[in-house]
Amino acid sequence: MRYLPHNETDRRAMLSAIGVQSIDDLFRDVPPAARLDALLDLPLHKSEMEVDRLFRDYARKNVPAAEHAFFVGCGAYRHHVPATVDHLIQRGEFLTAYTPYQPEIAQGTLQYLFEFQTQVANLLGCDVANASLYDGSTACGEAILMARRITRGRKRAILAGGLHSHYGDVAQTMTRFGDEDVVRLAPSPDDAQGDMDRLIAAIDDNTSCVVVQTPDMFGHLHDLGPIAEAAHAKGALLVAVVTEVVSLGAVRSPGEMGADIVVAEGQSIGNSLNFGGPYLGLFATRAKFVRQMPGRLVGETVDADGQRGFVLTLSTREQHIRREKATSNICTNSGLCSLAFTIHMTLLGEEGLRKLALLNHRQATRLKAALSGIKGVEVLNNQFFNEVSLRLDRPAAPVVEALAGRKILAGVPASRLYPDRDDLANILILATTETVSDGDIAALSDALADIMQAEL
Amino acid sequence: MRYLPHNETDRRAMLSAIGVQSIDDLFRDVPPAARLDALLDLPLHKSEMEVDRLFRDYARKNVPAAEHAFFVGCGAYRHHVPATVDHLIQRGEFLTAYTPYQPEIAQGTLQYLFEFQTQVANLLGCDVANASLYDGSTACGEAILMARRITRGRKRAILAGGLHSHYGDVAQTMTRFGDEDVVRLAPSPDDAQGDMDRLIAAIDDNTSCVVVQTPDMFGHLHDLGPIAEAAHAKGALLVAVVTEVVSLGAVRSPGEMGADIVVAEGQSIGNSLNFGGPYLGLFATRAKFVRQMPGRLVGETVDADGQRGFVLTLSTREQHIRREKATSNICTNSGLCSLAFTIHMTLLGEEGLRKLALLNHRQATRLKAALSGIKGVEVLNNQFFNEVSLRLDRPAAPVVEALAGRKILAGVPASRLYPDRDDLANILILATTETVSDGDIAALSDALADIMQAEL
Amino acid sequence: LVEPLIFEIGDARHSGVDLEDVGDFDHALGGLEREDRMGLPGLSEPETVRHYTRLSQKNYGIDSGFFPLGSCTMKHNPRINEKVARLPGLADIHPLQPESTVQGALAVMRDLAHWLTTLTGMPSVALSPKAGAHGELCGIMAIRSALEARGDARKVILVPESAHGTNPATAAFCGYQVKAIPASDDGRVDLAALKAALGPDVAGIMLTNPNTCGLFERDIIEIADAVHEAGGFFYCDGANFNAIVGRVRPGDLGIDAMHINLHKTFSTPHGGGGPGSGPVVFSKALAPYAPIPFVEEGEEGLFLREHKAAEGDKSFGRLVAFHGQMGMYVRALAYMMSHGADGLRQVAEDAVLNANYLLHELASDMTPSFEGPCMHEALFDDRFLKDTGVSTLDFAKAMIDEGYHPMTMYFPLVVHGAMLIEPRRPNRKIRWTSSSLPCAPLPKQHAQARQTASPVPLISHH
Amino acid sequence: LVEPLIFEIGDARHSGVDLEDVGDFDHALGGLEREDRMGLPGLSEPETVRHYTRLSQKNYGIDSGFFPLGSCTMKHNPRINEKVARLPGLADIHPLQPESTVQGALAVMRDLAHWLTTLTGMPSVALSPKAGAHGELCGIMAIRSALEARGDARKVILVPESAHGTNPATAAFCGYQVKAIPASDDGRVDLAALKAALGPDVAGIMLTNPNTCGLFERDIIEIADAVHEAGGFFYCDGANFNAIVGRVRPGDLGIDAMHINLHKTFSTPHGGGGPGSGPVVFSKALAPYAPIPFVEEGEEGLFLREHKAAEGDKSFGRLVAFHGQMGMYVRALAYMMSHGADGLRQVAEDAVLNANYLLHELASDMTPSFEGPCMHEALFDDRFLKDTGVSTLDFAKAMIDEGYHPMTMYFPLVVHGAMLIEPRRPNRKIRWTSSSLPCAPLPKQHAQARQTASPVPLISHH
Repeated sequence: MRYLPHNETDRRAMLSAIGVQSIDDLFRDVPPAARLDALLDLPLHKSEMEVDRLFRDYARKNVPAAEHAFFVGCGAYRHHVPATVDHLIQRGEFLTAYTPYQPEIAQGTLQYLFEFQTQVANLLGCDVANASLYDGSTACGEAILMARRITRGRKRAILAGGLHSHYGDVAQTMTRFGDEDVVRLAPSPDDAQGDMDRLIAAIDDNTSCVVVQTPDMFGHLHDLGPIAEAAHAKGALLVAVVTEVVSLGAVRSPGEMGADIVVAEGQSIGNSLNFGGPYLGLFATRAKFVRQMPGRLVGETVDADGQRGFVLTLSTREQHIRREKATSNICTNSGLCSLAFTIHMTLLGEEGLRKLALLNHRQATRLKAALSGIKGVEVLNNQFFNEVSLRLDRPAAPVVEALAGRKILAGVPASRLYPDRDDLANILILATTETVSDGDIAALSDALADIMQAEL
Repeated sequence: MRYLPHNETDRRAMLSAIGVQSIDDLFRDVPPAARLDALLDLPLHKSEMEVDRLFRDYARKNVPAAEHAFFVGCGAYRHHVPATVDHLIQRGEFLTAYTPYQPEIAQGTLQYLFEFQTQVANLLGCDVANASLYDGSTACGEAILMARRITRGRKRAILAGGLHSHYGDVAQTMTRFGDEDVVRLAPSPDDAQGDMDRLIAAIDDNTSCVVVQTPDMFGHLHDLGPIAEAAHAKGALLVAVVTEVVSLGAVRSPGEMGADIVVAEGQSIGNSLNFGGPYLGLFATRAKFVRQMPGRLVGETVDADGQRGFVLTLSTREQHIRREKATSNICTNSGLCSLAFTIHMTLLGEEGLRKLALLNHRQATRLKAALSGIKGVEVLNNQFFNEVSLRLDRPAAPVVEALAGRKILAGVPASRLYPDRDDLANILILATTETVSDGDIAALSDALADIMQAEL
Repeated sequence: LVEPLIFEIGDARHSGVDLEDVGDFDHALGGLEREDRMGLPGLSEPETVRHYTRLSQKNYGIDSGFFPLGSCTMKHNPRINEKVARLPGLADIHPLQPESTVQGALAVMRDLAHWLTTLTGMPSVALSPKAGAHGELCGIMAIRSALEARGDARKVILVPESAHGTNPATAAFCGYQVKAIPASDDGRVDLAALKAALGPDVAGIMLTNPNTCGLFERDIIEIADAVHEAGGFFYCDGANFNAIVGRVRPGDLGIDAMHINLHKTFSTPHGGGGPGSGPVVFSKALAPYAPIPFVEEGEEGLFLREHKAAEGDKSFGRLVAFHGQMGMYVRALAYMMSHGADGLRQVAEDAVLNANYLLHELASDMTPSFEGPCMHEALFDDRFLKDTGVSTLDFAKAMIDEGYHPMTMYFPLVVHGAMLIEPRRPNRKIRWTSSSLPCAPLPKQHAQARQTASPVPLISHH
Repeated sequence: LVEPLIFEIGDARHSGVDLEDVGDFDHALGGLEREDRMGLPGLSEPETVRHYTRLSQKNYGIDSGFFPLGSCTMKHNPRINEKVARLPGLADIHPLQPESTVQGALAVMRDLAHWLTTLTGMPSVALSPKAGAHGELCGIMAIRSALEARGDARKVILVPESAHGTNPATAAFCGYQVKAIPASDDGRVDLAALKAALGPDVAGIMLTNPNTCGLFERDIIEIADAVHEAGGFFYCDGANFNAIVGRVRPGDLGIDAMHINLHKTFSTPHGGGGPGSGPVVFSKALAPYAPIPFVEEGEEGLFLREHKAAEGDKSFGRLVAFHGQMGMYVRALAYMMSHGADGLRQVAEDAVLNANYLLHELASDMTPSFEGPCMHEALFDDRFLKDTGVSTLDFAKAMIDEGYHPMTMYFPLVVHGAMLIEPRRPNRKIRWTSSSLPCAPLPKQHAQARQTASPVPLISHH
């Protein structure tokens, strides 16, 4: 085995040094009934060449985004990631490092996490951010639990109808066994303002927080100011959710608009689609709430020689110190994904991010213009960033399948996310990023017009 | 521009510090007639995303080996290179390092070159090897010139008919303006022993060296012992050429068989096909000839603290010291390619190399067996490693084209290398490596049988 | 050498990317344009490469040298896994593409599930948990769901003293009270104390096996039987599965749920703290409560069950958006296929062999906490440091001074001044003796010296 | 820390690869089976990764920090270039595949040739030379071929004193005598001396421009005219083309042949000494003598002219097996496309701007050898070290002590104790002043100290 330094001669010598006859002697504490003597019914070891071939076979059975006109979004976005990013995160000193519990030999990890946290806080418009969570959906769940801890006694979180359906599902799961109550408003892609009005109307004295996504899962941008005001007036917190962080290069930050906790899916910066994971949960809040924040936090310090250094801080909230009294059970963060984020963000800088965001937005306006005239197609969005929703005159899912046959991956039919809601069956959600060319938009527009001409 | 740290503000500040008005002032030594004021007629700068897309377009217009049954060899071989190799050579400290003239900050490069040299010398069966040359063909040319320097007064190098035709061409070019005479014997794929006999017969007192490739370009393995004996008896040197170094895991080394200088194309270990380059010239010889050897040599030394270190040695042969009196004009070696070689060889080790070589050989024996029964096909080789030649009953080039249409890249028609030799028009040279599966061989055999059934 | 922060070297007016000119167009941002200064410095590409290269040089990883960390298996990270995980057909696909366009990805998930269930002898696996602690959450939620389904509102989870901190944190997260079970003198769960603690209010037990003292819980089948008899479930923390893979199937031990840290047992990169991946295998009793999504085989190929069926579906719901850590699935499966049934068993054997060899070789210089054989790691305590004026912490810092990553210190909590050493595949030529292993002679040579001198950084950069 | 040699840690019975079992079969090696011990140690994969990672840590490259080397442009190596060069469609193709299966590869060669001829204003380019010195060989061979074709057996090549060592070595390799031309007081070729040296036996001149003192040869057009008038050819060493790309076309200067180091001007990695790539552009007079192969456009697409045509073909033949350094062509072309006509011109301007800024800022602390403006590098000599007891070598070693790669020392030979500095795109925040540039204050602070103490290694590893 290429990964094992010992050969049989080495093993015999070591057994003999230990003073045992065979490896079985070292497993003697295993109850006899549970000892496996034979190999399990699985294939034997393979050469690297064979493994490479097998995975190319798997890959060949998928359609990579680059080979189609690609409009799929809904919480995960395809952006061009500079080759530099992937090169640097593969350096062994980053890739193979342990959790930075020993600061002397982890200053690289600790400093980039410190830089990452600052970037995230600035991007989201908050005072402080942690070193990342698993992904946006679990970060959203953690935010709801944190709001509950802050607003002691209040037991109800209200989720806007435009919150990504998976995020709503995850929030329900994460609060399932606590005493929190989660209220999910119904999605209303045709009525973005109504969604906000109903949300504001639902806030009461038992509300710990309201959870609002912007741009929401149908692509609508929301002004969080009025919601923050309404929530704060009732003593509740505003949790803002951003699933497309590139939008923050063009759109006012949730922190600036008054959100108390901002969570985001950070995948768009630095990370590939990866069929859904690993992704990157961003989590930021006000300074006064920092001790209630889940996850790791890196801080700056000075070593014995007066030199700047970085260390894990506020670990007293964490499970490895507090055990059952910890703020959350989270242990791992998304180390390498946050490294990819921080490198990509450093390459972009403020100027680059602004430009990237506008490119994304421009393509979405072009998409809207291209699709607006098609018979049987209504574009539902007036304020949007890089994603819009269509209401078709027929169910969206078969249309998407038909377009896939024409080398166009034309977004997500809402029925994929809400199979039980007949009112959403005709909704189709499409994203554009800088990777979507004008030619792609034209191809989609032509093909969609063609398909929609067919009788229902 | 993403690669340039300055923006316009920086540039203005620097110009002002220097005390000039504009950048043009710094180019004032350029004769006015030669100053370009406008941009040249070439495209403007492109984003990384666009560059990536353009190169994927180039790539799409080629047929990569992995997508066909692949039997092309003739001096460049497709082997599986472990992913580890490519990962390590891309580490910035290796990739972006300068020539190791400053040993204090180049011990990494110097130590791996030292290890590389020792591996090469051991593999080729010689006392000493250099730090690599451009490729096998130029190494062969340098060997001929070196033999000329060693055998002062002798002016004729005799090249065996089985020497790769490009190597013969390069030797002629490199000796074109010296007083060396190069005699090329005619290729004789049907008569490997005759080639050797004619070579031995041609040696005379004016012969500086004979140059013999094994396995030769038609796949024949040669016992170099009798040739070495004959050459040495006449005071000439034997230069051995190996274009497939994997063969040395199974076949006796040229050094052991009596060669005085051994050159090889090292691409097979650690390096991709790359459409012909960059490749890796291996060069090894007897200890007594070391001062006549071209290229760099790394040696071991001890620093002021008594610790082992590595330095460039024998630089007095080299152009940067000797200028017009240098042994050769070579400056660059194939640094990263030699690093890839040494890492791959370290992964293989003796045991791995032997096994790899036998796998290659086994597939060639299977290929011979599979093709031997086909009407109109004669396999010409009795002693071979991983490459064999066929004599077809018709020209080989159209057969190769026809097979390419069936997703089989069926080797090299000799006419590609010898367009003027009608006697070779029907010769087809096929290589097998560990990447050629039994299924590939069966596919070739079936398709070839099918094609050969057609009337001439 | 100090590397400045990006905020000190970059500024808003420099960038390391080139983008197409945007030109003028009508925005549709509804007046929500961002206008503040973001505080996001940019660097040119070469400056960026240099900054992060220099930061990396301040780190120490598996690739850098000897890494004897205990309690968290650190594995070689094969580069073929990194390579295949980046194939466009595996990395450049979206979780919500039509299922007909991702049959290969679904096949990876199906095949990974097959390997995991076969290796553990368990009927079912939920792939989606994002890390080990997330897997614990998944397991305990399934247990609570199963109990609630039968109308059983038990309130207590038993956790041994030696458990990882995530175990009690997870139990508390799911609304359980945590009750600690003491360790016996031989470093294992005190069976009598456990049995005494069991009762109608006990939802289950969370146990690590091999445990955090590096020992196999000899009584594990008896423990499982007792827990089941008392109406509870048996959760196993699979952090140390690497030590027994291919030699013991958790399913044969009576376990109901166990998470598997793909980075500990199946070589996905630790990455300085993630991303992880923590699939959970379930017994037949718990399988119906596992979270969605699942890959299933249909008439038109593989498909994803992404939603609870309308009626009678007992799944406790969705733990994460999308389908989990696909990038880690690919790497773990590549690792499994590379080893095969034979190689994986060999991995466990070599891990145990290494640890016992270390235990044996160091026994004369240090004080092992328990008698062997150990499994994949060996636990020492600080008795051998008595009266030397040197502490466990000094000892570990002295290892850093020697250029090695230190072992795990002060964990588990069941012995005094714990030093937990897991010999991750040592270089063959490093012998584990007091003359060449860095650990043993250090107290005399370094740690005492440190007490008078100021600490020196491990990795100096110039 | 010393890293042992692979021969000290590996042995013949260990390996870091897995291969299919070979099984028994009838060999056809004709009794030539290898039987000796090869002396090729193997290491497992993790040991191999660790060994070469640790070796890399003993190196210093562009990615590591400030790199002011003169005479050999060190460029940022963009990772997008590494990525596209590894696309299977570009890396996994064989040079002797049917041309119909490599149309994309041939298009890369065609397009690279177009960029190179357009940037240089020369009608033709031979891509195949494998490095700069190989390109020199190519150029001088073409010159000799052209002379021989007209029956002119000239014997002398003129080379300025300041030339790179490869220039005289190449001329000698092609059978020419080398005659040195002195430098004038302003660091350029002495025009009068040159004209005096010209005559019927002079085959040509080899000149670097900008020259190795970092100066543009003001008289270059006059030089070219004089050489041509005397019946010779003008070879230009293109090592410093980076300084003028997009602002000056060598073809407009009267040059007949020039090699272009793709790693100096077009960012292919230096790689610790290769692989290089040295295409040669030719004037109309020399183009017919250029070496095969060439890419040409035919009716069925692109094809390779791999052989001399039967008659009348003046090409001097083949320089290398196959078609040259394809991997480098891809990287260089990616670099060119990334910059475009505008970006490449900016590169030259920034290089010259940086060097003049440095020259200006250091002029008060050190002694510039010549008056400015310089081009891409600035030359200093050791006059400022007079009576300090410090030599140029001490000065450079002191830079190493400070954690920087030193400048080029003692080259060119035309000034005493030369220090040639090419400021490769510095970090913006490093100012070139005596208070922050490492060079200037060093003589006092370090170099003198070194004379009493023993040298310390730059990069210490623990």
